[in-house]
Amino acid sequence: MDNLVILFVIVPLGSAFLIPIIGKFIPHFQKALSLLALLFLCTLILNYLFTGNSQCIIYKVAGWEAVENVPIGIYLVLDGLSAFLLLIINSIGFLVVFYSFSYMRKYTAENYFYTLLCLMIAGMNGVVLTGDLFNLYVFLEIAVIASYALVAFGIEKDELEASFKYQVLGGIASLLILLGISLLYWQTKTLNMADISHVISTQADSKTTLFIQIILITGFGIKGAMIPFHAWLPDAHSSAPSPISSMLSGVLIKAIGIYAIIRLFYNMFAITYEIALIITVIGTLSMVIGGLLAIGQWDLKRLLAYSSISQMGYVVIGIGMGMLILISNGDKMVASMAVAGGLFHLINHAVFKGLLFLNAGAIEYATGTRDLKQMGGLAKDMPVTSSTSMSASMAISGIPPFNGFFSKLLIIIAAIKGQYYLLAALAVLVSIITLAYFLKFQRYAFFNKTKYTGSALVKEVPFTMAFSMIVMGVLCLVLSLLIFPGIREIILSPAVEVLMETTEYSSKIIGL
Amino acid sequence: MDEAGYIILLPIVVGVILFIFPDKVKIVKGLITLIISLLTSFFAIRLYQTESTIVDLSIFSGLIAKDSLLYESISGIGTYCQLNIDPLSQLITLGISFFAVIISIYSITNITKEKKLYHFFPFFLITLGCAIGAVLSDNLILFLIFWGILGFTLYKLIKGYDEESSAAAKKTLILIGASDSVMIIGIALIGMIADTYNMSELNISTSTGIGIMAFLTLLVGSFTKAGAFPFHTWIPDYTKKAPAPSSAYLPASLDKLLGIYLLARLCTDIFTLNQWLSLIILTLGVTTIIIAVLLALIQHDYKRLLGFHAVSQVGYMVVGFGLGTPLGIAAGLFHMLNHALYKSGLFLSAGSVYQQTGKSDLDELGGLSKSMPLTFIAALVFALSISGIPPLNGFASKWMIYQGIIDFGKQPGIANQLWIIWLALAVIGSALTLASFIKFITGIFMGRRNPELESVKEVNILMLIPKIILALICISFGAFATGYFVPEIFFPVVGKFEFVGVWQSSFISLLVVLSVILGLLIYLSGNIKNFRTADSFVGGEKWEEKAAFPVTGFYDTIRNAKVLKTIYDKAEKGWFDIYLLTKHLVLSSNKVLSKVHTGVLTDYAIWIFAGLSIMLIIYLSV
Amino acid sequence: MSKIVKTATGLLCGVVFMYGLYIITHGHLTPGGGFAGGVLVAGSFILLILAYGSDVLMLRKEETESSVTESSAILIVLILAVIGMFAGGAAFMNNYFQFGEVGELISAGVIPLYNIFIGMEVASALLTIFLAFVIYKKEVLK
Amino acid sequence: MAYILCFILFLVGLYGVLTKRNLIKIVIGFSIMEFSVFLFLVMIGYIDGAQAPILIEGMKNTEFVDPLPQAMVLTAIVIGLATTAMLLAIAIRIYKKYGTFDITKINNLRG
Repeated sequence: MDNLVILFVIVPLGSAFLIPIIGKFIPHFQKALSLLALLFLCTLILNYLFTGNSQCIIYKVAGWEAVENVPIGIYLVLDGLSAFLLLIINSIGFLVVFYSFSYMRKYTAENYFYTLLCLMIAGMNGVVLTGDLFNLYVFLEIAVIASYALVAFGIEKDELEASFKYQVLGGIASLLILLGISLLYWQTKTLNMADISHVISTQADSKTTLFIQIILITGFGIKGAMIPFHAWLPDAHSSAPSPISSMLSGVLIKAIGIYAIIRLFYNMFAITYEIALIITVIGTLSMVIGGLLAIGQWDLKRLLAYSSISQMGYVVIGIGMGMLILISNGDKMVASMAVAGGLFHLINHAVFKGLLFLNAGAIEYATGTRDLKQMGGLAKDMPVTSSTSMSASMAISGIPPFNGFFSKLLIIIAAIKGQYYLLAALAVLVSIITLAYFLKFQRYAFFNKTKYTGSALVKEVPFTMAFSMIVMGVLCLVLSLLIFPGIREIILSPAVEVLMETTEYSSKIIGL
Repeated sequence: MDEAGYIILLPIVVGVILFIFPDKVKIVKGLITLIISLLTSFFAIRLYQTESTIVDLSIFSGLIAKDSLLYESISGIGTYCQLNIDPLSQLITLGISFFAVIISIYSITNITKEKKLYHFFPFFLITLGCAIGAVLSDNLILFLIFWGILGFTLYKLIKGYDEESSAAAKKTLILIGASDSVMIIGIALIGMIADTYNMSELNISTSTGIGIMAFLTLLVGSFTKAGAFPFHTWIPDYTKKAPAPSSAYLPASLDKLLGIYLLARLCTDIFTLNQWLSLIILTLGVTTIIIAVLLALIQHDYKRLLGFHAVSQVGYMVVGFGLGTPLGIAAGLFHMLNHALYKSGLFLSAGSVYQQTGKSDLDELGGLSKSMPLTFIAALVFALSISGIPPLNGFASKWMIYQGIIDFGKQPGIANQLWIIWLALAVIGSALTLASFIKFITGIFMGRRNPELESVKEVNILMLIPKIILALICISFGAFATGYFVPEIFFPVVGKFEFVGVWQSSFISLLVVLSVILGLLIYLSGNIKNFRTADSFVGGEKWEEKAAFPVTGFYDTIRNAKVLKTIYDKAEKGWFDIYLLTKHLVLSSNKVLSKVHTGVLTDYAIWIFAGLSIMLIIYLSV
Repeated sequence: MSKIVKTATGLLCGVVFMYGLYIITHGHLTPGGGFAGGVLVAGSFILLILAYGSDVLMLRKEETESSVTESSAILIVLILAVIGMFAGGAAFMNNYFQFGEVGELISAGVIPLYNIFIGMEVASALLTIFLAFVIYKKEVLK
Repeated sequence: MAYILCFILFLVGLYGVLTKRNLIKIVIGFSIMEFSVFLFLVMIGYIDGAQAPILIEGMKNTEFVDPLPQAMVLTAIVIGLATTAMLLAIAIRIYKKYGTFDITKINNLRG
């Protein structure tokens, strides 16, 4: 397994560059290759989760060994948290590729689509695996540049505008991240995250560290679309082709935004009260304002995009609350419950928001519109889309027995037990608002009277699209098992443990 | 204790399997549903006879292969998720399975006519299993899961084929889902105070702020499910547009049983109430009675009218629990059972009328008593029962509530001092109920028959049986209330108590029956049958032959009375609807926020740097 | 373009090209390397196209070729890196060749090879970008 | 001192991004910001009087400037190049579709 860690980057990267060469000569090569690559990665990560006993694998690229406990090469670290994210990225990626087979038929240049998709996945896999800060930046840029291009894939007015805004704001984010990294390097003379953590804990210049932390939070906050850094998200996510929206909303903002925040502020920096407070406040703002913004939207994909901001708020609240409780020496069980709730909501959100964007794509595919006012009565004509979107909507609104309920339950219970009553109340309020706008979606799209013209032409989407949606719809139900004892030890608990041990991450890696 | 496992799992599993069946074989699905409901009742009776215990959830793990992951997790969870089998839950389980049987008989033929409602029977069975699961579960989180699924099935049991019905479905699930979310807070608070989620181990005092918050948030859940003020507004909308079996099944019977069950648990097991909370509950109870009944009076749509009554009657149960005495609680529970009986009967009758005529407006109906005699008689029994006419069951339970209030007034306390207000308002509510049911009965069954309705026939036997059973139970519950049913059913639940005042239901019933027979004899023997025939005049002009007096016209006087008119107008605009008020608030804040997003890149960049500088200024300057 | 420009470019671009190659091949000895050299190589091609011009069809062909070159070059880099997993220290990007003498041209193991292919990749990538812009200008804007 | 100049350069770029309405000028401003960060990055590794980090025969002074920031800045420049190319490509396509470079008029997506 040790040597296989690097495959998470090599395989999608290799596929990305093989596709434009060979895809020209062999039809359907691009689809087969990207599908197989992601299937392989899925089995790899599942194999690790079920047999690896969640041990931490450290892979030293180019075989550079540490000199006197100072790491000099790039380290790839596969631990519980990385594995958790890898599972999300590759499995959602697999389903999205499957879905794209039929959906992308209307676009030309399919080769480039799969190339960019593979590049994006390679970048994200790299981000969650790497233990080196600058390497993280490089992989992050690979992922986002691919996503810039994918957002503009339709090259119509809206797509281009969205892509431009996304690029400028995303570029600012990258700059801030680079600035933060260079400041950190200036301070610690090392790039390895474990080593930085070790060095920073010994030399205490809290003001500079705080400055760096704020810069990094802003940078990753933009990437993760936290309010007030969110403005690019609704444009970009609603303009991209639907499978890509599903990738962006379901995976990208988590892998390069939330994951980085979690990893850096739990495992690299020592947790401080100020940062914990910032993260919690930003999460709360995102949750509330995102929800309020989503409810008035009539463009289906825009509604879903704003809802992503709001749901990411839940995740960040869980994470921030965990930090707050840890720093105030609260009950460690409560802290781990908050973090588990956040991470659980993260995987749940990947599934149901991914599915909802695929549903939106299916509706657009069948009726040619994204405007809720022009839909209606689709439940009869599109039973698969209707029932899967019902499953996803109920999951995201926190209706039992779907998975979203359990993650919200964990977050709220943790908030109450940590005595953050206001947060709990807001989480409940936003949960109600979420329910309201998803019922609005259900009502205008699938119920009501039929409004679209040429109703006889509307029919269910082709098999490959339906298959992905069904799998994800079932996952919405099945993932609620993740919270059960016995099953939670496989996927969820290792990830939570990594965060609960905070800076032990560094001693594990540099071997002190 | 295997029954407890089967009774929950059997309907859910079969319900899920029924999804696979195509919609064309609705009758087969209906029959399977009936069989499962009967089996559930059988288990429920067996369960009723057992001793009260607490069962580990690991009884489920017997169904799963030993080596699997699921086995491990189920038995792991089983240690802290338990089922509580005590007289209260046994009673409610029995009631739920009984109504499931009654309504599944009715739906077999009725629901096949509802073309656009898919998957009625699967969701029916899932509802059954989850309702029983909610009642039996001892662990609050397990309870919440089952409780939440019920909201979802409620949403799926109404068909959203047009604007109004889909809006009603949306409103229903938003209110129910909102209350479920609020309950999470209450449950979390309980977990924080008591460090356990098992109802049977809880006894929380409501002297602290946190305790009160926990109680109030859970009360929201109970009130929304049962449909008490101010969370009642989904019920009239739902009943107006949902098919009759759905209305009879959930809002009329199951949701009442569950909501009141939760209220009973809250008031008796989980919390000890202080008198201020009593006062709040009593106020809400009487407000529910009066507001809902006033709104019911002016309705022209009989399904909506029944919906408002489904709200108004909850007020009595809430009052009963607000009293907090064993007599009051027993009265509340008794009224809950009675209400479920006659209200589901009323919805089934309304459904029969709707199926045969296709009209839901009282103005367009009339004179159906001759074409649908059995439905008429059943509906009459239910209507008299809900209006509290002795010797029917509605009277018996209302009488117990009045007794409870009087008894309650004897103790010291703020709420107790105001006993006369509670009593007066409850009685007024009952009178107004009678008034509106006169309208219901007259509007549908009496008066001049609408010429379009000449060809209307009685419904088939499968739709009659449930109503007749319900009517018979209504009568017998009323006749033998004090003598047999109340001691037999409710003493195990709330403990022994004394009735205040004198009331012998069997004796009175005998008197009533005798007087009715006497009246009939006089009517048949004497010459009262003769009456004068003459032309009718209105204002000196001869009245047209075909003209009809729609019964609703009489009630418009109330609607147009001075003070009431403004209130009614406001009510129709949704001023008292908590759902609409919140909706306006949220949408207006959305408009403001939407305007801020101008779509100009520069603004967005400014936000980012503003956010960054705010953070820097706050932390680096201090 | 005038004849002076054309002649001067013809003379110059060869020098630029050779200089680019020099920088690429001496990447492990002097400042610079694959990227810097690749930019120079691409610059020489761009100079030629600017000076002599080309029709759209030709440009399209060149664009396809250069993008294929780009992909192949990066694939070769990847393969070179993967070979490291099976040779020497058995790690990705492992330097598995003989290191040789410090300061010699043939030294530093596999790094010169990386430099060469990265130079190829950068050159063709820049050329592709340039060609894409030119084609877009010629086809769409006019 | 040099660091302050970097910061001023950053502010110049920021001014361009925040106040200019022309797409191309925004891209230029963005690039200026980018390069101020690169400049900062490469200055971190500078040590007064140290040599370039290249092994040459017969070296006496063994103190090098830090080579890592140089490698980082090279990589960052490559990434910056890609971003700028993408930005410009999108910008000219926007000009084709909207017929304007004015950013305030390119606001189809709002609310």
